[in-house]
Amino acid sequence: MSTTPQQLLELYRLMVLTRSVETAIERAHRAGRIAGSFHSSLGQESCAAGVCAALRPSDVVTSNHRGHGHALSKGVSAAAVIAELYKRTHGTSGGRGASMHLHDRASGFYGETAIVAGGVPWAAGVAWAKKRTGSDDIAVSFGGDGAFANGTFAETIRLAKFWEAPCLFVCENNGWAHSMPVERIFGPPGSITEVVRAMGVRAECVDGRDVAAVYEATQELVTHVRGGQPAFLECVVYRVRAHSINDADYRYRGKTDGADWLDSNDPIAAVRHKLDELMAGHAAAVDDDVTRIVAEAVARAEAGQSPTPEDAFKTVYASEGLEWHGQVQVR
Amino acid sequence: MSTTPQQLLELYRLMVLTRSVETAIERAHRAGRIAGSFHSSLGQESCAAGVCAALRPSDVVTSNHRGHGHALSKGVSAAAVIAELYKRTHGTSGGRGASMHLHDRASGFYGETAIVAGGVPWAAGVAWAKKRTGSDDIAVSFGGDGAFANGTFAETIRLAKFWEAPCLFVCENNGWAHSMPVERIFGPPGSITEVVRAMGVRAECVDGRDVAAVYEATQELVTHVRGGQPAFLECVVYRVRAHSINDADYRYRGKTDGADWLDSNDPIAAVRHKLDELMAGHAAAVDDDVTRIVAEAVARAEAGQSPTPEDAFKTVYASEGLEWHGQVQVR
Amino acid sequence: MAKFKFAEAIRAALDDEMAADDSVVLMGEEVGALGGVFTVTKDLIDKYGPDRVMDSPISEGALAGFAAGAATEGVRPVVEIMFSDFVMLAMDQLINFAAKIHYMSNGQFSVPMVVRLPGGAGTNHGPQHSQSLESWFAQTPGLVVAMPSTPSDAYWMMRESIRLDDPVMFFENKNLYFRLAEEIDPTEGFRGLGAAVRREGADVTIVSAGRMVGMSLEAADMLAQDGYSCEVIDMRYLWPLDLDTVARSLEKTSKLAVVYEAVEYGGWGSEIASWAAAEHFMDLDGPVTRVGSHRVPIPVGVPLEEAVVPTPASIHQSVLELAKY
Amino acid sequence: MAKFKFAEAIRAALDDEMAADDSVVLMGEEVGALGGVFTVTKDLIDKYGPDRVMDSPISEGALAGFAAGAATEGVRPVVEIMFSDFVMLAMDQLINFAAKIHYMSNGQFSVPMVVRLPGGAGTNHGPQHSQSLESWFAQTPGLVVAMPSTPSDAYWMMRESIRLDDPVMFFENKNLYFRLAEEIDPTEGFRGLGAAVRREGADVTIVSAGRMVGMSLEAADMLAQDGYSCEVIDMRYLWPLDLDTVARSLEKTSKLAVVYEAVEYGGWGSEIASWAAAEHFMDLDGPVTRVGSHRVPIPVGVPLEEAVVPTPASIHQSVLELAKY
Ligand SMILES: Cc1ncc(C[n+]2csc(CCOP(=O)(O)OP(=O)(O)O)c2C)c(N)n1
Ligand SMILES: Cc1ncc(C[n+]2csc(CCOP(=O)(O)OP(=O)(O)O)c2C)c(N)n1
Ligand SMILES: [Mg+2]
Ligand SMILES: [Mg+2]
Repeated sequence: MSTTPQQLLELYRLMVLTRSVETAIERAHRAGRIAGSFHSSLGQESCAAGVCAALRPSDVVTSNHRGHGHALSKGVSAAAVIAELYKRTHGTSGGRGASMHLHDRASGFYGETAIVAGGVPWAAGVAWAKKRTGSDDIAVSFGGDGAFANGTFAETIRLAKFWEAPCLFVCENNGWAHSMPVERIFGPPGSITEVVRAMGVRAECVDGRDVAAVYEATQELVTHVRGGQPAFLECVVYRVRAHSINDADYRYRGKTDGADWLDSNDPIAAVRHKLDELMAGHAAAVDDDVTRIVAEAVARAEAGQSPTPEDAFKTVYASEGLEWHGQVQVR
Repeated sequence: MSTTPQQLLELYRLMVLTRSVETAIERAHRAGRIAGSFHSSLGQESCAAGVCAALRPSDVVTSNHRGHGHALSKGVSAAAVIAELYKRTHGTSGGRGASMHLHDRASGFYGETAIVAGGVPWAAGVAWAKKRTGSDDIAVSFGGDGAFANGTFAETIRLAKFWEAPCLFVCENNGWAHSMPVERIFGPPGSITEVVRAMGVRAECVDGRDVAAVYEATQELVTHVRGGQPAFLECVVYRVRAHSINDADYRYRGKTDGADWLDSNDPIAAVRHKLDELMAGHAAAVDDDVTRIVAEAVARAEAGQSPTPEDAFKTVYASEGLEWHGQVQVR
Repeated sequence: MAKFKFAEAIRAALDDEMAADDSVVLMGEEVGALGGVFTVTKDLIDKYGPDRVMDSPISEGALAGFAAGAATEGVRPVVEIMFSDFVMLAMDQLINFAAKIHYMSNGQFSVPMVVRLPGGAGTNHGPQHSQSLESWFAQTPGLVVAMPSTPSDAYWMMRESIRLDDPVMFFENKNLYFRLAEEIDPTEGFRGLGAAVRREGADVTIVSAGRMVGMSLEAADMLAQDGYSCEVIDMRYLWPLDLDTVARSLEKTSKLAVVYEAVEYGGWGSEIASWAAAEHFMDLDGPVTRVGSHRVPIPVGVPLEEAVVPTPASIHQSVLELAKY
Repeated sequence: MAKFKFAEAIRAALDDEMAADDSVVLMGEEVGALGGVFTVTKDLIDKYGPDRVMDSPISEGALAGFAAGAATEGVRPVVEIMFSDFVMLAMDQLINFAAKIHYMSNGQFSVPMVVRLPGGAGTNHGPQHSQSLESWFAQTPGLVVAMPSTPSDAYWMMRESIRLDDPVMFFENKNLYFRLAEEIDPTEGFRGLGAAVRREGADVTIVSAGRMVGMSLEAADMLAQDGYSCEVIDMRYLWPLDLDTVARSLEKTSKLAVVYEAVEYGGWGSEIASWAAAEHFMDLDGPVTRVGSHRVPIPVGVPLEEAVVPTPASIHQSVLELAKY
């Protein structure tokens, strides 16, 4: 399967949207408009875009702490993402989750999780549940290289194979798990893929700088997964920013490492170049569109409402009769 | 390395000792002399014997729920093992642990654990601690095929590699994890070995019916491990008995499956045959010795003392001032 | 009417719910071919097939997350953790995910899942197979905690738990499985998350749950011999707590003893004790009494276990002191 | 004398113990090159090298077991669990192994290990990074639970914990790390597992620990304005509990309030409340008062968090009611 110019433009749009949203959030953070954590996917937008572009709206995605790109690429609106970071009631989670807690069922973006590898079994369970109803929808879990060190990841892959859950496990190998270089734990890129292959699960490794390659590799795996078996995709990217917005990454790597990498490897720049050759003007129009959408989203978030203290007590339970309670429910 | 007749005789002794002790425990159980669980290693004594014979007294072993053979082969006395199953004060754990809770530090048998894969990180930690004092002692963890499904196992292998813990991970693939056939989860024998190899750790798979082969394979790996790196050994055996003494295994396999397998694969019978050719009479003398030792051990256990209710409150804490306490310690 | 032992009653509940609702599935180690180490799921695989009675590898963590994940998509999994002690391998998925996802997602997802947790001492299984961990879960927002004491309750509470839209930690005491059989009237109906008064009395209110209810009733018999009449309340659920029923009883007795198998320190019984000492301070005519397990691991061997966990004798002794107060 | 913030005080304690004893090592995610996400282990890798300040992969379960295993062989590991919420992945190794191996082995092995657990709400980190899980561990036999409230205590209690021969769960409240600095007199000496009276008073005894001590002192200030004098006790250790100090205070005040950040239901404060309602039943002149967190997940955002966890205002309100009683 080769990527058409139109498809490439869409991949570009998803990447630019993510970069633009994350840049806006970063700016708001630095300006003191947002408190809490924030994990930027700058430079690795290609993985989220390439994978999600190969999915259907009714497919499901679970994500990790670095999930803005996954959410946006799966169709969550910039407004809802930005608003959640601002802790506004019109955010994806009513403003009560904020960073690492984006959830949007309607888009099939089931959600981020703040526990490394925490969302991996979720995807497998959803995939299996969907299959059991006769659907050929699939689920995709995004996790980092670091997540593969959590035993739950391997347990889940094995369980998905055993119970034939149509789940695609995406491992975003961005070179770092916070301050830990991935090579020290797993070896060179592709090593994790080898482990999963040895487990008898179809696994591929792709150069994440090339969004079209990610897209095409995913398409192939998705076909396999829709057939009723799990698969695994290692996507080799690089973490340009510090681990989180307040991370002192200069303590464990060169101050300009991220920027240097981006200079010569930016997946967006590469596509932009190609698009300008293929279909002049289109990419620039996308840029304009995105700029406008994000500016509006920020404005709405700035003007948005915050949840009230009472909201802290809502939706603790789903069952009738248990929905609301103080601390000890007295019948 | 090839096994000498004298070494083969020692391997034979360890296997016969284990079979004899377990047979005695089984008998006592059926006679109502022992209550609780009991997991027999009948038919797979070769793994414990072959591995432990390749170790030094100062090497350390951790084990699982099916650990009588590991304990006896590491040098724990039959008397202490049987007494513990009888819950006697002269048992390995003072009679307060019983089945699945054999511990004998003096023999380097650090102990069983009743949690599947629970003892795996223990061995790695001990191995690393020993190395850090300049010793080239190693530690060995015994676990089943089922244990490899617990994510802690893979986590520990990776940690041992990363921190260079001289630990040998032995996986006793006995065809079953309780009612689960190993092939359904992992594939044919050797599959687990492939996964560990893909993790970059030296891993071998050996036919456990051949105790000399186990011994030789272990010797080679032990040399590697003493050099300061972990290794892995899959030992392919078969679980002849039901999972535990009260297990209704007829519900998930043929009633005579175990006995049938033993008829044509008994690792003890094979060695016995060879020994009788090589050094007539020696094996029979070992048999007599073992029979006497076990009979004495049973008699001592039968006559032994049980812990008192007060003993239930002992050794909860090790620190001075905390050794004894009721339920809430008031200073 | 047919009689059911505790284990059989749970099986019947699973069977009836599976028959009624295709979205109910069983997952766990040995639940299929073997039928459960305590026979609770025996033969269900023959009736419902391996796609609904699913033997799992020994991966409690992934299993819990997988099941909870499936639950967010409308499946109603009943997960067996063979011994409740093994739940420690699943805490992250249960507490950080299953218990919180409804909240975190602002109500977009719910987890209608039951986790079956055979627990408690008294079966010679040793320190790693005998704990009573219910207090941890009773403290945890997002979870419901069930702890039946009789076959009928086990039946109805299991059916009710399966129908709740939240994760239920369902504690089954291993000692009860093969105790006396009881009739279950299928028309009797759901319990409704409330407590039950097992014995009426005027002098002391004894609150308990699970295996401790029977022991409390035995102690109440002994106290009757001593001339004291005890009201014995079975809480059934450790969350939500039906404190109204306890309050009504205290109005009569003005004396409270809480009996529970979990470690006494900060266990669920401490919640009821603390509540009474706050809300019924003026009404109490004697010290709030707790009888829980000592804060030591559970040893094996009957005499040692009995030294650690409550027994009819130790309950009797503590409550007698209170009654005499 | 030098002044130390809370985080610096812990670092100084680690440094001093590592200098004194080669068997003390640090293990955890980001403890080395980064120096800890809360800077607690900053620069220690430069001083002691990567063999003693060990960056770990994200494998909390194996890490806890590995460290505990090394401890049985004489190493004294201090393990950092970056946020205490992640300890759920290590429960099996901590509770089923580390806490029990001394008991199970009849005293043959001990686990001199400290597990550092940054916990608590108030930092905008959300439901999976803000829990107060100390009550679980305080209930668990085999564990010691430490919860310092001041830099000096953090320093001395850490040194003391490292020297204990049992596993210590060391809860550090994230809000305290960068609070006011305090002098640490290195000659002052070990705390000895006891509680501290932080403020003397005659009307009400307020018992608390960790971050709640400061809030209780603030509430006590407000109560002084109201004309009531509160004695504020800092428990320091949640196990063992120094109840003698509480008892002595109750002799004066006859009124008890327990303030804790953990979920109120069955939390460690319930233990003290229940104990008082039993052992000091006759001495109490008012309902036993608890101020704990509501049984809901911790949301993000200051106003929402403050609705869920105790605050000086909510403590003041509850204690005032008690004082007036
Ligand atoms: C169970 C758990 N352990 C530790 C953390 C802290 N933590 C958050 S992100 C992270 C690094 C994750 O690395 P990786 O999976 O490679 O994702 P990346 O940040 O590189 O995208 C760590 C250690 C956590 N959130 N959960
Ligand atoms: C964490 C955990 N889960 C489940 C069990 C129950 N259990 C005990 S042994 C066993 C099967 C173990 O299989 P394997 O590791 O292959 O060892 P084998 O019994 O075959 O020697 C199971 C499921 C347990 N003890 N611990
Ligand atoms: Mg990474
Ligand atoms: Mg096996």
